[in-house]
Amino acid sequence: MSADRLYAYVGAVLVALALYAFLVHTHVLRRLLAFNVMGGGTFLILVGLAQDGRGPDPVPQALVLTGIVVAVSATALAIILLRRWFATSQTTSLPEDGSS
Amino acid sequence: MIHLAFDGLLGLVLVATAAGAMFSRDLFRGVVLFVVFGLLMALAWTRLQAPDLALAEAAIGAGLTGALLLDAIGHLRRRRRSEPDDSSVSPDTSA
Amino acid sequence: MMSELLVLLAVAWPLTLAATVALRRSISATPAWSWVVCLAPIPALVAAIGVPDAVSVELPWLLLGSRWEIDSTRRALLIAAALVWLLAGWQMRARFTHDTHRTSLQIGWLLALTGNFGVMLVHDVAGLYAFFALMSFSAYPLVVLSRSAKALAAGRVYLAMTVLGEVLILSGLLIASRGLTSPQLADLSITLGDSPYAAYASLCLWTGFGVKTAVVGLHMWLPGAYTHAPPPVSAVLGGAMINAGVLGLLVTLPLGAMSFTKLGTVMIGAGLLGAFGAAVVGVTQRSSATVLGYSSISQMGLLMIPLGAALHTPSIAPAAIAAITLFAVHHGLVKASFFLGVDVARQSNAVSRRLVLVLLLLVGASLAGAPLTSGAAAKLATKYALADVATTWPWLINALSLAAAGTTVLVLRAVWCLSKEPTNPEAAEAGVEWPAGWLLSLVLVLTGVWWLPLPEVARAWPGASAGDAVSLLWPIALGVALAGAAMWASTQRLLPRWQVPVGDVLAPLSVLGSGMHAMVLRVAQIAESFMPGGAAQGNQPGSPRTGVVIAQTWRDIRSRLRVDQPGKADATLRSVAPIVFAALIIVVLILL
Amino acid sequence: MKRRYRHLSAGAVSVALGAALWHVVRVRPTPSVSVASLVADALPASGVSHNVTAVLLNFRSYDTLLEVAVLLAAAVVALALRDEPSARSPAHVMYVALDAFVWRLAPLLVLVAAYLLWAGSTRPGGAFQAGSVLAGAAVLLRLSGLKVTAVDHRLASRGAMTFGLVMFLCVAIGTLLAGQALLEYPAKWAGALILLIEAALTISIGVVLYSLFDNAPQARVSDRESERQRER
Amino acid sequence: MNTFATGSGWWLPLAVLGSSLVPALVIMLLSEQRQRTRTALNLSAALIKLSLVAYMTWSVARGNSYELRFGMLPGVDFVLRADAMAMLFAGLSAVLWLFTTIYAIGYLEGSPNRSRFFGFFSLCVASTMGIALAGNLVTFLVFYELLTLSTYPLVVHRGTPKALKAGRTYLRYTIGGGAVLLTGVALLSMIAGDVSFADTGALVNLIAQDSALLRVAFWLLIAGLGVKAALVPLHGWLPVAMVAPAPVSALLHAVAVVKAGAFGIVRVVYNVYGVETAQLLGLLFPLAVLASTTIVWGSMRALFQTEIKKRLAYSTVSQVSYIALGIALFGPWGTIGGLAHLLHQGLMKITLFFCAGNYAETLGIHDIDELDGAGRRMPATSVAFTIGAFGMIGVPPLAGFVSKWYLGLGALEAGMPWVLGVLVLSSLLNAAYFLPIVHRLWFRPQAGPWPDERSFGKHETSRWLLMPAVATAVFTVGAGVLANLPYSPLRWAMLVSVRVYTQ
Amino acid sequence: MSAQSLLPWMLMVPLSWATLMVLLAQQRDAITRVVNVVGALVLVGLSVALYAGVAQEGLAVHALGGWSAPLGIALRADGLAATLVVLTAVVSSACGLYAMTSERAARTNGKSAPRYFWPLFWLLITALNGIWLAGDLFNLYVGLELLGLSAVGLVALGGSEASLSSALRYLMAALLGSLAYLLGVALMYAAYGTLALPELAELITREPMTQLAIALMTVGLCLKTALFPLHGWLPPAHGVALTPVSAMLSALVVKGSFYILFRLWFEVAPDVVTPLAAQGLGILGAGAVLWGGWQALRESSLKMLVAHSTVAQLGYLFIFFPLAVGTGATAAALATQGMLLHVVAHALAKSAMFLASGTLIASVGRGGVADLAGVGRHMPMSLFAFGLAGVSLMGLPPSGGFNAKWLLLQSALASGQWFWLLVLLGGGLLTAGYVFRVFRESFLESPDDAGQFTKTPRAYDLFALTLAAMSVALGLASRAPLRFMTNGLAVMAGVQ
Repeated sequence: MSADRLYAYVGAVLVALALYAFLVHTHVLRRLLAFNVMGGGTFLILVGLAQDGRGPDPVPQALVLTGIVVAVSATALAIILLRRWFATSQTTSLPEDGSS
Repeated sequence: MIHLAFDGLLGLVLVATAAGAMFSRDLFRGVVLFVVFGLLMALAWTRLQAPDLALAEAAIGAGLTGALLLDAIGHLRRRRRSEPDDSSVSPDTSA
Repeated sequence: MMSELLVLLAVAWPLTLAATVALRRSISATPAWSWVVCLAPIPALVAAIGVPDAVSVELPWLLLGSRWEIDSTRRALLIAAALVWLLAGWQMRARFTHDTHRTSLQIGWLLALTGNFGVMLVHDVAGLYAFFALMSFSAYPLVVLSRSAKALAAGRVYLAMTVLGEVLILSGLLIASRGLTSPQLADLSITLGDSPYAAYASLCLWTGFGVKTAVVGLHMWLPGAYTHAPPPVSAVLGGAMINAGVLGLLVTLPLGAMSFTKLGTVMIGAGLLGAFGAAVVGVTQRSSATVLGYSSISQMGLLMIPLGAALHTPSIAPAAIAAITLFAVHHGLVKASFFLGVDVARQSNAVSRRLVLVLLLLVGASLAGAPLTSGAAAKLATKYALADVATTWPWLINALSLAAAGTTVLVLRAVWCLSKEPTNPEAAEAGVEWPAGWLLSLVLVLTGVWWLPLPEVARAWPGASAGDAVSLLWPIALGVALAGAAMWASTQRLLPRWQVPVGDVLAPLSVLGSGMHAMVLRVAQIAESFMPGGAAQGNQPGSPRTGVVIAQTWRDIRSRLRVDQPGKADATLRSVAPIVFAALIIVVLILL
Repeated sequence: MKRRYRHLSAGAVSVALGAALWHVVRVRPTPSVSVASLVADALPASGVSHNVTAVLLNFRSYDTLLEVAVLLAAAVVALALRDEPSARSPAHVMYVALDAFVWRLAPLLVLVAAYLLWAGSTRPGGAFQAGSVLAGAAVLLRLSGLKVTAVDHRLASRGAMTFGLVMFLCVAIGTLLAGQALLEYPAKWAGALILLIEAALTISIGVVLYSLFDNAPQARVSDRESERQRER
Repeated sequence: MNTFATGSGWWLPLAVLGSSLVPALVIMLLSEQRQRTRTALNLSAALIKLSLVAYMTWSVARGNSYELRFGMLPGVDFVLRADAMAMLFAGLSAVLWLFTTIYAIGYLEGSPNRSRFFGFFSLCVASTMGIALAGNLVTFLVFYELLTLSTYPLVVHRGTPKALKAGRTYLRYTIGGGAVLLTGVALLSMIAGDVSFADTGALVNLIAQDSALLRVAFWLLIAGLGVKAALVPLHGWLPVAMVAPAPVSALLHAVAVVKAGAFGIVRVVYNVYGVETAQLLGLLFPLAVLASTTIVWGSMRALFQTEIKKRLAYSTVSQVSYIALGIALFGPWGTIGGLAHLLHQGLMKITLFFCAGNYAETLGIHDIDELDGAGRRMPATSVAFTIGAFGMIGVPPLAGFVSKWYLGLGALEAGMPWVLGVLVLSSLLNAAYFLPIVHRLWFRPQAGPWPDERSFGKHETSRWLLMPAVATAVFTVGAGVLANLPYSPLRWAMLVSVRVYTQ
Repeated sequence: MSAQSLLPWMLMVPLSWATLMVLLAQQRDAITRVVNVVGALVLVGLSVALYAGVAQEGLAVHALGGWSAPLGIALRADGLAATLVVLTAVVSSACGLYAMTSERAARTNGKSAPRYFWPLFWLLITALNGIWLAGDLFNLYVGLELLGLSAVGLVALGGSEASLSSALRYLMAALLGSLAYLLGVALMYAAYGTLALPELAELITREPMTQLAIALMTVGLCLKTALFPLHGWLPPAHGVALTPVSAMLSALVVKGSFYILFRLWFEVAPDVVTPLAAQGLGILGAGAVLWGGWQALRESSLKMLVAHSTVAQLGYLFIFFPLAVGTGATAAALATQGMLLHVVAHALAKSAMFLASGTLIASVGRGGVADLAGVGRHMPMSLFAFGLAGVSLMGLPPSGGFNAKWLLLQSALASGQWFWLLVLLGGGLLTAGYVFRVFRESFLESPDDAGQFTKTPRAYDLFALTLAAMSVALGLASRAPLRFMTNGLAVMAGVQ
């Protein structure tokens, strides 16, 4: 087994784990952590699988780079929203409404 | 072989830190673990021959995200009233 | 051209007058106008006398295509009708001007008159039906002229039965016209010839027009209406409009074309039942007008006999038609004269009243068929016409004669009642106006048979045998004897002072119908509760459960069967309901 | 009860996903197309010698353009949700001990950033890394309580935030106006243009990332006081 | 199939539609105060439409027809076509619209929301015109639903909770019916494609293979149309919708809504299935039973109503089914009767509603027992009402008689003599619930002061209110008395009936 | 210009305007307004030009950077994409103008309008156009993210506490959805080594990895399209946002992810998807139709009602799947036409409805459905626009909504799937229920008269009416647009 494939496996585990975390947590920060871990796992799968047995591939790497930036933007945005929300509601979880 | 062992170990640690980051009771500890996770990811990227990603992960994933989260945590923790623990189920994203 | 115009004018003129009153109500109060109304039948009279047989007016744009024409039957009936309307109108003149409800009286009068003449002129199906309806419905304001509770009640029954008659006629005409391409009456019996429903058509037509001619079973409206309407109105009802019904029968039934043994027999039976039954019920009545009403039922029963016989045996149809025409004209004039006399008597003081009563006896004699009267002519003509069926029903002619005894009793009873009736004090004090109309009618009744353009059989009298005279006289004698006996018995208080309610079968029907009404109401409620959105639309707040409703219904019906008390519901509706019910039964019978 | 249900279902979904992923990683097919070789072939014409940078700023520059737009979107929202000056608490001092260290580190980080940017065209490194290092330096300074220029509503701030995108757009539209495909650099200018874009992006990314940090809403003064009272 | 059909005069149907659609939009935009403009617009639109329709009718009688067609959906065309059948309904609507407009102008004087009212009013008529001129089922459906929508604001116009509740009921029925109709149309389209209305039907070729589906589609269509045509048991909305202003009731009952349903049934039977196909499929007999049930049921219910408008409403339930009945009687006489009744009932019922509105507006009378003696106070109105009532009963020589006559002939011709019984029963019931009203009008003394009297000087009521009632009453008489004149409703119905039978 | 050369401008223009708007954010009103109006005009003009170009030339492909796929990224515009570009331009222009009017109204009333609305607005358009025209899986991901973040930002601009929580909730859903999608992209790249859609379509085969990739992408996109039961984020987000934002979100944004899903299922991987999965999606869609309708019926706030309506209407889009997968060519073609028409008609109608609702709320001052009593008399035009939009949503003729439903019905009949027929009809009835609920309240003549209604700019109604009228007009002439939209789609291949 190549290292690439191994990291892909790691990515798979990370994704599953993070998904669980994302689903069970209500604290927004914890969810963001889960999101970032999931993102990491996804990136590992992307690069790992693409490079598996074929050597380095700049394309997935570039994609991941983009993905990282997007992830940080999203995380920052979420944190900003959370802090604003927290300032008015004093809670870190989202309110339950009857709609779902 | 040694590389593979290292990779395996790194993989395990990655998973462990990630789990710790996500499931630690203390959020602050979780964020710190997340920063560690980010650094380990950077390491993983180097193992995957992706130095660009390693750099980016270190700077952005671990550094910046960590800083953002830490700042937020400080902010939230100072202000926390009674943190509703996970028993208050919120369906949010309906996921 | 002139003739055509006259024919049209006979109908158009009164119609125009009616429209004039409707548009300018103020005109109705002027005395001069009452003359105009009174003389409205003149064009019809002129047309009836002056227009030759061949004249026919085609009006293809009217209704489903209309044709107007005068033939001999129609001429006789039209003349009689026009005369009756004219004389009765004369008698009504004061009412035309002074009655509280003069507008509706005048309009009703003129429209009924229009309809009556129209019926006697048209030759097409739709026209006949239309004019007949116009006449029937327009007579309603005349019946309820006094607006008294009883008059209104009688009016309701009249109206309900009229509606029933209308739909029966419609059904009959429809069945008869099945597949008919031409709307002419003359073709009706031709199409009927090959129709599987011919008997039904005839039955419907008979019962339909039979409402107007008070066929037994459908007669319940008549006594009440005659009683509570002003006598001149009763005169036109019983003298002119009734003949529209007779004409309707004559022109729509396939007389001479087909043989309906069953129906003919039924008609004869009904006629006999009417003739005798009405006499029996009639003598128990206390109002002269009621008695006269029953007399009309009785007379019409007699008239049904040749009609039924003609349906039974087509060969006698021409003679029967002539006899019926004669009979109708006679009866119309006599009955009208009688009613006008009643009117005069009621308005007279005690002295002049006796004179009136005597004169009325004279009229009564004609009604009973005393020799040398129109009644005798009519009766003889009937007997001649029935000669051919004597083999089937040998007793029929004797029965006819016997009926005259009943008539005599009724006449005497009517005069007796009239003599006992209180005078109208105001009218009596004012002194009766010169009753020109009535006197003219007397003249007409006593002499008309000699010069009116009647069927040939009317002139059969001079050639009548002595046997005929006897057959005419013995029933009268019998009647007088019966009446005398009854009078004696009543002075000895041997007879129960018992009176059949006016309209006889009406009372039990009302009770029954009221129950039906309740039931229908409840059934409707129950059904509605099953309908989607039912709860939202019911009158009652909330929609009770079905079981509750059924229980209520039962209680309701029981209580109504006991006493017919007015409830909260629309009273008019309630009193119409029994008639609707009766109608339903008849319809069902017909359909079976 | 409900919680347990939630955990169970989440667990089931996650395990299923994990297993499925594991499976497909195990049985993965080998792709017939290799873009990597295409990149290698086209690298000489890209204007840069580092393949990742070539992909990012030439072959798939459109992705990068949109990515910068994503960044801008986040920054704009942050800016929009920025506290009003009156509501902002003074920069709080948390990690005083870092102060001296940071003060020395910051210039170094700027240097590193410059290097990364410059290196990007030939070896690992580039605008994103450089920008984030810049931002990291600013964040560090901020965390240590030093006053760093706020990235607020001023035109200068907004200009700095959009600078990279403006440059990128200028080049993009320039290529269009020149009758080329979008972002199709003229062969001669490719390297220079990429560097230009990268330089501008570095600044912008640095500013934007810092602004995301800087613009995070602060506790309101009044809130905080009431909070204190409640704590007592 | 795709492009505008460019036969000459293709713009005529469009113009007819536009003559109320455009005013509708303009009126809605007008401010509430522009009463004169609005009135002028309303009346001129009605007159323009009337003349257009008159011209088209004249031309169609001479064998022409106008068609406008363009692609609306893949496989479905939008078709407006003026054929004889269309003109039957269009003519009625055009004539009655004029009167209703006049009436509505008088009726709503001084009340709020008039722009909205007249806007939707015109829209309603535009939909009705569309229904009349629709050349295929989908186009029909389009306008059918549009009618639902444009009448809703009219039904709830008063804005009272009661009106809104009625509106809700109305919608429940009509939208539900619309859905069923849609299903039917969709099903039929699947079987037969885009079905254009044809004189003798369009489905005869499909009987062999799809008869079961055709039957299902037929009943779906009838159920959908039956809601508007108020076939029992789908009639519940009609009496409730009586809370609407009188001109709306007049419109609902005489011109637009119920007629749309009835006309739809006509179209389905004659121009979609073809009357002979329908007969072959055995669809007509159940339809006749359904219609008969409705006739009797509606009359029964009418008997027990104490409100004038409610009684009239149930009477409508009953009377409209005469149309369906006539259609269900296989044979030209039934057709003539049914189609003629489509027009006649409109004339008569609109007269009655106008009069009911007059009583309500002038004297404040809503209940039947308040009518005592109203004939003396409002003779012209009462005469009109009497004519209408007698017409409904079927008394000659009024319009109702003519249709009843042909229905009766049709029943016998179709070998369904029991229908005659239904007609008789219905006539009796009609008389039973109308004659008491007439009696009260004329023969009862006034019981007390009128509930809410308004004075109109020496006139009995506003001329705007009186004129239409009298005019339609005159038409009612005319349609009966002059039934045999060319262009009379009867003659037009005959013209149509000639075309729907193959031999 | 040819369609091909127009393509990049569809992105460059909104992106430039977004940048410009960041720079102009603090400028005077008038300048912003002029720039925005010019931008809207340019956008509409270019979109129409693109439409015309595609209509003339057929599929337009623009290889970005001169590098053809799979190395580079291509922009592609077929009829469908071009139509959606025009739709975006039209709807967003109307919403933008509405926003501009309301900004002005707010300023004159001394209230402040949200800052930085315009950059996000233009970024949203950029993202939308990026998605419509994308020819690359990863590019679509970036587009989705841009779409999500700018939409979240716009929601957050609502300013209320609820808008923050809704935005956050929306963001969470969007992130999870994007990640699922990205995971799918990763697997696809791993399996085929390319991300370009046309190449993928040729290479793709049915194997576990592909199936998982499609499944993941589908789940992610469904989450972003708020398919029941993953719809919980949508009503609050669409319900609390600024009116023009709600309009754009419901009209366009949710369609973005759905569009990708459609392309994926029917252009990229038609052989991978199974009828069973399609049935599953259809059932969820049916659930959405019924549940969303039911919720809307019970909803007490007007905008939330409309938002729930969006959930329900999106359900119709998913009913398309079981009608088009595994059924005959005719049924599939009909379903595709119906679905596409529904996308367009719903976009127009829903945006109109939101704009009208916003106007009503602005006039009443409160957002409850019950607060509308008496508004009928004062705001007839808004209500009319609401009604017109409602017509289309209810699927009553004549309207685009009706035509769409008709086609879906026909497809259900043609494929013998009666069940969907009931859902379609039931959904229509529910829609009628909640639309007329609004009318019922509005027509109520309240005893306390007038005075309590604020006057709103008349232009509001103009925009809402225009959109609603377009939605209705679409019903009279949908054949040509449909033919254009479906031209070249693989799913239509069996028919055209």
